[in-house]
Parts: sequence; C-alpha cells; structure tokens
Amino acid sequence: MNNTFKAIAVGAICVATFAATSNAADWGSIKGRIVVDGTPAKPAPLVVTKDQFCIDKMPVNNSIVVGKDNALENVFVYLRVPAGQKIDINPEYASKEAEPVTLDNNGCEFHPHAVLARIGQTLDIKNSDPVGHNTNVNVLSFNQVIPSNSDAKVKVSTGGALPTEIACNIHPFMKAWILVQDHPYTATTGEDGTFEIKDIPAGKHEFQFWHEAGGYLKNVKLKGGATDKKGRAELNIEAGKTLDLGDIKVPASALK
Amino acid sequence: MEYRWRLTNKMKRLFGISGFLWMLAVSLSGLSGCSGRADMGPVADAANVKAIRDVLATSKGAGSEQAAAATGTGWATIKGQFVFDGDPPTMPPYNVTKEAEICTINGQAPPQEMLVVTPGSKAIKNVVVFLRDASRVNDSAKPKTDRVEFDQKHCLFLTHVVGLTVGQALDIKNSDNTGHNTNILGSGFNQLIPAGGAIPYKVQKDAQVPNKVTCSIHPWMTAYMLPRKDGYFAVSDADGKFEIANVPAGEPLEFQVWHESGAAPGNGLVGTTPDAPDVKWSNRGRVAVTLKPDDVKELKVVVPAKAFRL
Amino acid sequence: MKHFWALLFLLVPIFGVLTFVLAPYYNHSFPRDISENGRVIDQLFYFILYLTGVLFVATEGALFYFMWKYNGRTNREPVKYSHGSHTLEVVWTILPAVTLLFIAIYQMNAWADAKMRKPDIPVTAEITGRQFNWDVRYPGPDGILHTPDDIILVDGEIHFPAGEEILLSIKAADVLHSFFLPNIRMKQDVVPGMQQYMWFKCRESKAEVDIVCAELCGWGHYKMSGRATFEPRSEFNAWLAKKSAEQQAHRITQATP
Amino acid sequence: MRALALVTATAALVGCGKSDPPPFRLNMTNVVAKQIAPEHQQAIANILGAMFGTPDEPIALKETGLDQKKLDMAAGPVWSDKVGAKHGLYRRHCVHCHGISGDGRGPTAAVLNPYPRDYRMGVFKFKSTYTAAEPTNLDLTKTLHEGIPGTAMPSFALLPPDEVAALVEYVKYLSIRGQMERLLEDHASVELNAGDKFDPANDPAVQKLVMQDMLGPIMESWNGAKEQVINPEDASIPPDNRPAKELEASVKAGRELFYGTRANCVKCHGPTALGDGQQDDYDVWNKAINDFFKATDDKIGQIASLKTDLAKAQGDDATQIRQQIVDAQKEFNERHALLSSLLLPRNAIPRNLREGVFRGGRRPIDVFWRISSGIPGTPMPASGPAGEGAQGTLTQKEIWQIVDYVHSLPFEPASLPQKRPINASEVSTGE
Repeated sequence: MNNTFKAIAVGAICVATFAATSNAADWGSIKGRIVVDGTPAKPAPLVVTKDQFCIDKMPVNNSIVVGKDNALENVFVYLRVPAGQKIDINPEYASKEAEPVTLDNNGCEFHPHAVLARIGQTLDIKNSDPVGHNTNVNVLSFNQVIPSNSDAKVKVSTGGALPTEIACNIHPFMKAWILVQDHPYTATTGEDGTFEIKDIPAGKHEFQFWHEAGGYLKNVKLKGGATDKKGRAELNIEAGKTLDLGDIKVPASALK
Repeated sequence: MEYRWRLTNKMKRLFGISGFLWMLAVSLSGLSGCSGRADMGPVADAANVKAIRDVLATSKGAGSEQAAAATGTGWATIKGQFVFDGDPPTMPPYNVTKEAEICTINGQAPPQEMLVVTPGSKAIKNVVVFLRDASRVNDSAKPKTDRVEFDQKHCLFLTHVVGLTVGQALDIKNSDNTGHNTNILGSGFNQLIPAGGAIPYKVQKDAQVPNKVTCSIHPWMTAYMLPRKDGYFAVSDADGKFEIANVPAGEPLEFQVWHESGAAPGNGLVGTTPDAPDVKWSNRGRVAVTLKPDDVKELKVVVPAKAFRL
Repeated sequence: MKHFWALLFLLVPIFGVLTFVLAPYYNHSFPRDISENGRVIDQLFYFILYLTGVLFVATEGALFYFMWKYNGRTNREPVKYSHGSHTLEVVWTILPAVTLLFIAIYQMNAWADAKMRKPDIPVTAEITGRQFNWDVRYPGPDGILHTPDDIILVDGEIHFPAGEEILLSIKAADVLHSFFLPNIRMKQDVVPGMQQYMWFKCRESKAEVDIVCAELCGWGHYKMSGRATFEPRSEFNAWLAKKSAEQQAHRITQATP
Repeated sequence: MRALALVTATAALVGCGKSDPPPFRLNMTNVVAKQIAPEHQQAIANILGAMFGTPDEPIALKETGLDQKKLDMAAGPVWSDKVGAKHGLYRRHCVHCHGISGDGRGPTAAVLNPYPRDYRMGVFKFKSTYTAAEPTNLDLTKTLHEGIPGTAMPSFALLPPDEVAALVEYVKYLSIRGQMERLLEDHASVELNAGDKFDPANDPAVQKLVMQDMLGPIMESWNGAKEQVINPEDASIPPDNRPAKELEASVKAGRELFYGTRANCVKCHGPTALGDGQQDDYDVWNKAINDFFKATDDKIGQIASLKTDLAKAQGDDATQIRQQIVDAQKEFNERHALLSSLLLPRNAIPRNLREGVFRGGRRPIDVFWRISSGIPGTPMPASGPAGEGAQGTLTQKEIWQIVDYVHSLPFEPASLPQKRPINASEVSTGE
C-alpha cells in the first residue's frame, strides 16, 4: 500500500430517496461503499466431503467476497448502542418488524451469507436442497434438523454486540453470520460493496464496521476521521440529509 | 587381623556434605512440588470486593423474579378489561372431518376459538389471569368443593377455558348424540363419555399453566382447564372483563397472563397497561404490581397483535 | 543406657502381638461374615496367623536375646566370624519348607471351593467394573444375558437373592479392577478383556454390605464403592420388577422439583 | 550438623502443609482471546468476588435464589464436624476433575476422555428441557445419581440425599458464576476502552447493568427451567408391554426414519450406526479452545505480513504499523504463555449406537429427550420442537419409533450383513 492516498474512481452516487411518510425533519441516512485496497488473500477452498449433491454443487468459501472493482461484500455496518442505553426507532420500521427474516439452505450454502435480525422478529430457516441440513444458530441456542423442502421458525429472543456464527453440523463447511440487535439501524454491504441505513435519528452516533475475515475493521480512513481500534467511528447524522461516506478503503492485509 | 570398620575423618566429611546436599535437594523438590503450576490471571482483592458487596446488598431485586419481601397486610381486588389493539383476524371455521351432521350448526362448521374478540368493543375473551404464588390466601379464595359443569355440544366444548381449584369436580357432560372421549392432558384423565352421559373428574393436583383438553374422536375439539391450589385466578368473559378479589395487599404480587395463542414462552401474553405505569410486564407475560389494602385496581390492558402467535 | 537398642527392638513383637489381640475390640478386625463358606476362610486365616505368630515371637525373642547379650558397649573385643555350619543351614531350610508345604496342602480344598469348582447354575448378574463405578446387568425375565430385556443399573446399588447360590460373571471395561465383598470374604481381580466368575451363598436372610474396589485403578479408586443388598428371593424379584419398569419409563416419573 | 540436615529434610517434606485457600481464577482463554485490559480483568474479578465470594466462603445472592446452607456444606476445605456432617463435598468428590472454578480442568482432567464438563458456559448436555433451556434440579440430581456411563463420571448415589442436593446447588452456583463472568468479559471487550472505569461500587449504572441486565436473564432461564420440561403427549407414547409384532413394526419405521432424509441420523452416526459418519466437528467447549489455537497460529502470519508492510511503508503509516506489530507481538506472547495450560481440543465423535451405552440414561424417555431436544453444546441437533408450541421436524410418534430402533441396535447381530443404507427414493419423505 503506497504512502499517498490513491483516489479510486468515485462509486456510483445514488440519489437518496426519502420514504414519503417519514417526516424528513429529524431523521437522516448514511450510505457508502466499502472497497479493498490491494488484493486480499484468497480464502482456502472448502473441503466438501459429505453428500454427493453438495460435492457436485462445489460451494465456494465466501468468507472474503470481492466484487467489481474490489468491492467488499458482507461487511456489517451498524449503529452501536452502548449497553444500557436505548435509541428511538422511526415508525417506518414498525411495519417491517413483523416480517420473518428468511435464511435459506440452498446449494449447500447459506443465503444470505450475512443475516440481519431484530429482537422480536422470527427467523424462518428454509431448506431448498434435496439433502437434509441442521442449522445451528448458536446465539439463539437453536440447533434443529431441517429436512429437505421444509422450514423451521425460531423466535429471535437474544442478541449480541457482534455478529455470531451460523453453522450446519452435517456439512461443517457451511457458514453464515448473523447480527441481532434490538434496533433496525443495521446494514450489510451488497455485491457492489454499497450499504445504506435510512431514517436514523439525527445526531452524533457511533457506527461499527465489522467483517468476518477481519473482525473489527481497525484504523480504516473514512470521511471525517477513521475507525478506532475497535472498528468504530463517531459520525454526525444531519436531519433530512444522507451522509455519503463515498469509498471506504480497507487494507487487504486486514482480511485474512 | 581383625579389621575394625572405622570411618576415617575424610570419609566422614564426605558423607556429611553429600548427606546435607541430598537433604537440601529433597526439601527443595518438596517445596516447589506443592506450589503447583503458576496460575495466570488476577485474583479478587478483598478491599474493593467488600466495597462492591456493600453497594450490591442495597440494590433492588434483579429481573422479574421479585425477591420475597415481607408479607403485607390487608386484601385488595384487581380487575380490568383486555382490549385488542388493531383489527383482529377473523377465525376460520373448525375443519370438521367426521360426523358433519352432528358437528355443524345448521350445516355450518362453527368458527375456531383460537382468538375470540368481540367486534366493536374489541374485547378479548378467554384470557387467563392468575396469581403465580400467593404468600397468604384469603378465606374467600380457599379451595372450593362445588361442582363445575363442562358440557360438549355440536362437537364443541361449551366452556372453552375454565379455571377451578384443587378439590372441585368437573362434571364432564356430552349433550351430543355421538361419543366423545375427553382427554385432559397431563392429568391422566382420558375417558369415553357416551352420548347424553356425564362423568365427573375430581381435580387432584394444581398446574403452572392451563392443561389442554382434547377429544381423540374429534381431534379439532380443544379446551383449556386451569387447576390451581387457590382461588386467585380469572378468565376474561365475552367483553374482556376479569376480576380477582381479596388478593394479598401491601406486597409485590406477580400475575401470569396466559392465552392459548400467547406468543411469549409458555403461551404467556405480553400486553401493555398505558394508564398504569407502576405495573411492569416481563417478556413471559408476567405482571408485577403491588396493591394497597382495600384498593380496587382497575387495569385497561391493551394487547397488540404481535403478542399472539397467529 | 546400655541396652537401649535391645529394648527398642523388643517393642516390635510386643506391639505386633498387641495389635492383633486388641483389634477386635476396636472394630479393626474382620467385618461380620455373612457367607456360607466364610467360616472356612476365617479358620484358615487364623490358623496361619497363629502359626506365623508363634514363629514371629520366637525369632523376635532370639533377636532380643542376641542384642541383649552381645551389645556393643560390653563386648569390646573384635567380632569372631564363623564360616557357617552345614547342619544349621539344613535345619532352617527343611523346617520352613515342610511348614509351607503343609499349609499349601491344608488350604488346597478351601481354594478349590472358592476359585475352581464353578457351580453349574445360570449367571445371576454380570458385574462390569469401569473407572470408578460398578455397573450391574441382570438377565431380566428371559433369563438370558445381553438381550433387550436386560436390566442395567449404574448407580452402584446391587441386590442379590439371599440364602441361595449366586454366580456372578465379572468384567472390567477399561483398566484392572477387583470386585471385593469383605463380608462375603470373596475378592476377584478383573482384567479388561477377560471373563472372571465369583460364586457364594449368603447365609443371612437380609443384609446390606459394602462393595469395594481392591485394585488401584486411578484417582477415583477410593470412591469406587457400592452397596450389595441381600434379600429373600421374593423381595429380590419385586425389586427387579420395579427396576425393569423404571427402565422402560416412557413418561416423567416424578414431578419436577 | 547431620541433625540439622535431618530437620530441614523433614520440615521440607512436611512443609507443604497448610497452603493458602485456592482463589477463583478468570477464564483466561476468553480473557486473552478478547484482549481485555488488565485493570478491567481486575474489576471483573472484584465484581465476581463481591457477588459470589470465594471457593471457601461462597455467597448465595438473594437474587440467585441459591440456598446458602447448601453452598456452605459443599464449599471449602474437606472436614466433618462432631456430628459427622461432612463439609467441603465439592473438594472431596468433584474438584479433581472439575477444578476449583468448575472449568473442567482439574488435575485429572488431562487423562480423561471425554474431558470433564466446564460448568461456566451454563450449557448442560443431558436434561429433560427444551434445547435452549437450563436443566432442572431433577436433571442434575439424576446425573449425580447415575453418573454418566461411558465416561469417567461415576455415580454418587451412595451419598445421602442432602449431600447430593448440596452438590447440585454448588454446581448451579459455579454455572451461574461462569455465565456472569462471560457476560462481564463480553461487556468489557465490546464496550470498555482502555481508560474507562468499571466499578459498581460508585457507579449506579454499572450496578444496574450487572444486577439486572446481566444477572436477571441468567436467573430467569434457570428459574424458568421447570416450565420448559418436554412432556411427551400420552397419545404418542407406545402402550406398555406391547406385542412383539407391533414393536418390530415400530423398529422398522424407526429404521426408515434413521436412514431417511428427514431425521438425517445416518449423516453423522454413519451408515452402520457405529458413529463413523461425521467426525471433524467440535462441541462448544472444544471449539473455543480450537479457535484459540488457530487464532494464535494466525497471529504469527499476521505479524509476518505486518513486517513486510512495514518495510514498504514510511511516515505516519510506518509508525502506525510499528505500533500494530508491537500490539500483535504482545498478544502473541500472552497467548503463547497460556498454550501450555490448555488441553488439546478433541473432536465431537457421534455416538456408536451399537455399544448400547447411553450417556444420558437408557430409559426410553431419556433417549426421547436426546432426540427431541438434541444435546445442547454439541453438534447433535434437535428433531423435536425448539420450544412450547413451536414446530418440530419429526412428530412425537416418529421420535418414539426412532427410540425403539436405537434400543434395538445393540442387539442387531453384528454378523447380520449390514444392508447398504436405503437411498432417499426408497424411504417415504412425505408427512
């Protein structure tokens, strides 16, 4: 990584569209794009031994997924609420709270790889493979056999400060990560590395940047400062505006 | 020549030194042996452990399990009404799979009773409220012995939810002209009630949560029976009203609110009492409240849709 | 003091004999014997004890006499060595040999009863010693071991019918153990992979005795104990039936506390 | 002079004598893995000391509802009073394997397979409640009464009932203390930065956090265990002493489920149920240690790559990387110092069902519970519902059929040629 800051082509600027109902006055949004600076280590190929169906599917080790022009996928970006404090939630999210969060065992892979859930929601775990899976969501102490073409529902009752692992004990190579918070201000970066969190109460908030291959994304430079030792950055959300962090470069050495 | 075994001075000194060294080695190994492997990490130091302990001792009880405070004096009454917040789902009819001519009301299968809400007033029926463990029981709430009627008609349990005390008898009637075999789960009672017949069931032991009552011949028939060791329970009626009289006053009480489709663990029902801030709800549908003697506490309980598992 | 060492060594036979004489009064002697042929084994033990006791006191007395007579302070002249005497060697070889031969023959029958003459009766129970527990497996109603209706208990409570010949087959699951019933005067070492047998008959109608492991088998050896209960055949069958029913439990037996 | 040597030798040999009372130690694997600052480690040790006391004088906080008399009976050094009532039961019977703080790493733990239980996670394998629930007192008493066949856990049925009850209470005490410690450590690593103070003595917010937000849920799950017991419906329970033909039908149905694609037992227990299906997974206890070993190895690679970056970097980047190298080196040294005290992680090997040794109890109801709520903390999944009213993978009737099949396995003659597993098509996957 050379010493001068090489500007990389600015990501596509998407126009922030406000939901009609939320009064734009005291809610703001944040968005940005996370890219890898340099080429990260190629994750080790998966050892697939079980079930011919999985072997044929040849699932890929997606612990580090780098998309078009180095976009880093599956980075968890979320508002960090210090222990014991509460944050008020935009009414816009009330309707979404009832919908179940789906997690699909598909092609001996978990879709999505990075799951977001709120305390109170229901996690609906589907299995659309012809082989049986047993999904082990450690944070919910849930570990149940899911036969092919059926599903299991579990109430999301306990959360944690950091994302935790989801595994399948029949196919130990399958892995996903789930972040459970009791507020909706969480996001994961998509294929193009972009993330967006809408309707955040205006004011200074601390945002956590975390990725399974790097843990806390430490000392990452971004607009208005850098993340600290624990991958957090104090950012100010202005009412009615979208704070665009643009491209956030994560050093390749941070991801192993 | 007899050989006299005598230690020469040199050898004596030699023995002395080696003997001493040997003793030293043994003592060192002995001492080091019992100090064990050096464990890592800090150890609590007495000073501020004591400081913290004094502070913690004065703190309030933790979690919803209120510490058993001294029992208060006097009695009070708690009553109120359960109201559904939002528009309630319409109940589909029971899927009658057998003896349709008996089990339907003028050709129509009766609506299910998983969540009975009177339209308009939105009152919720069949919500069970009971005091979890009473430190003292008023005479009016001592276990009763009168009989409770429990009839079945059109393959329906006419009383969907019933509460009774240990010692009471349930007269299980069958006013259909087909057999029902009433099975009270968890109590071991599972008998065939012939058409037009009646069989009494004497309640022996109480339960933490209402027992489900089913009929093996008509599997869609369901009812719930709550046996308690004291009279501190109530089932909300058609307009959602309930009343429990003479509960112990002046001490923290914990009521369990239960509904057959309650979403909280153990079918608890988590509601809200907007106009009674001193009432605290736990996420298992347990209500913590303290009543003043001779006080009649009126609670308007608003229950959101997400509190039900529908 | 001139004869300090002689007197010191005199204490050995004195205390030796005293311990055996006083042991029964301090409950350190043999536990109560409830076995049919326990008497034979006790007699054998006491016979050998007396025999060796007499020899022990004799040799200790000789030792005391020589230490008293030839103590270092009064005998200043150098030691006179003798180059051995043939007759003495012959005598103190023949005498012990004969005595031991006699004991060997004398006890042969008792040993055969206890270890060789296996009664031809069905096995009452199979005991398996595993690190720090005695598991027992009863053949169950069909009388055949290793069938689905066997009754397997792991809490160290073993019951036997009293007043009838019992045959036990004993195994070890991991390391050396030794199934020892002090009150029955029977002890059987078990080696993993080998099948051992033990047979006895309890002459009392009701008794509850200890089971102990008599072969060091690891840190928990001291804890590897059990209770053997002897009861009439009717009570034994009732107990077995209760345990068999418990083992078939499909329902929760007691209310959760 | 020789007399002097004699005296020192005897003093040395006897010298071990009265050592000072053993203290509780923190879970250093977790503390070092989470890089908790030393002053926060001390604060955690103090809070735990205040709430739970020491191994010799345990404290039963009224919020935990534990019985102080039982804890006193079980804790402390081994002695018995005039009346013969025994004290220090934990140290007399359990500490050798389970360790002073219940970490399952007592002096004998290294030679045992499987390792003794680490209570501090609050996860128990053999119980009658739903997967996520804690065991009831009856479950813990049953484990003490019958021990765990197939492991080195012996039966303590010969202890009088009040001693067994005291030991059960002390195990719950160690477990609650362990769960509390884990929450404190998680809090310290996520919320606290280097300089922050963490002292409930003079900060009511921390006191509320510790006593209510942390201890509340722990006690609620322990106290709620009684209501989480899985009580199979009477209708699903097969009748007692049923005819052989009916049993065979049930065993056959159980066999189809065992090899079928709904219960998937064959995937881990292997085509011939010898436990040779899936042997490279870990239970939660060993996974934590395995992750610790792997993270320590990764540290080496990380330091190396940082060094290569340092060679290329200048200016403030260089100082930053140099600082990162120092931190990484410090962490590696701490980890390395701990490695020697850790026991090598072992894989969780699925049970060989043909041995007929049932660790959690051989009664049909015990095997029903193992299948219905799985074995928490291990890869064994639940096939029944996850909680009251939830939807299980198999119906209770089907679980009883698998119980019959599992009970018939040890008596299936080994000489019977093992049929190739029924491929999916043959087995009905319909409801």
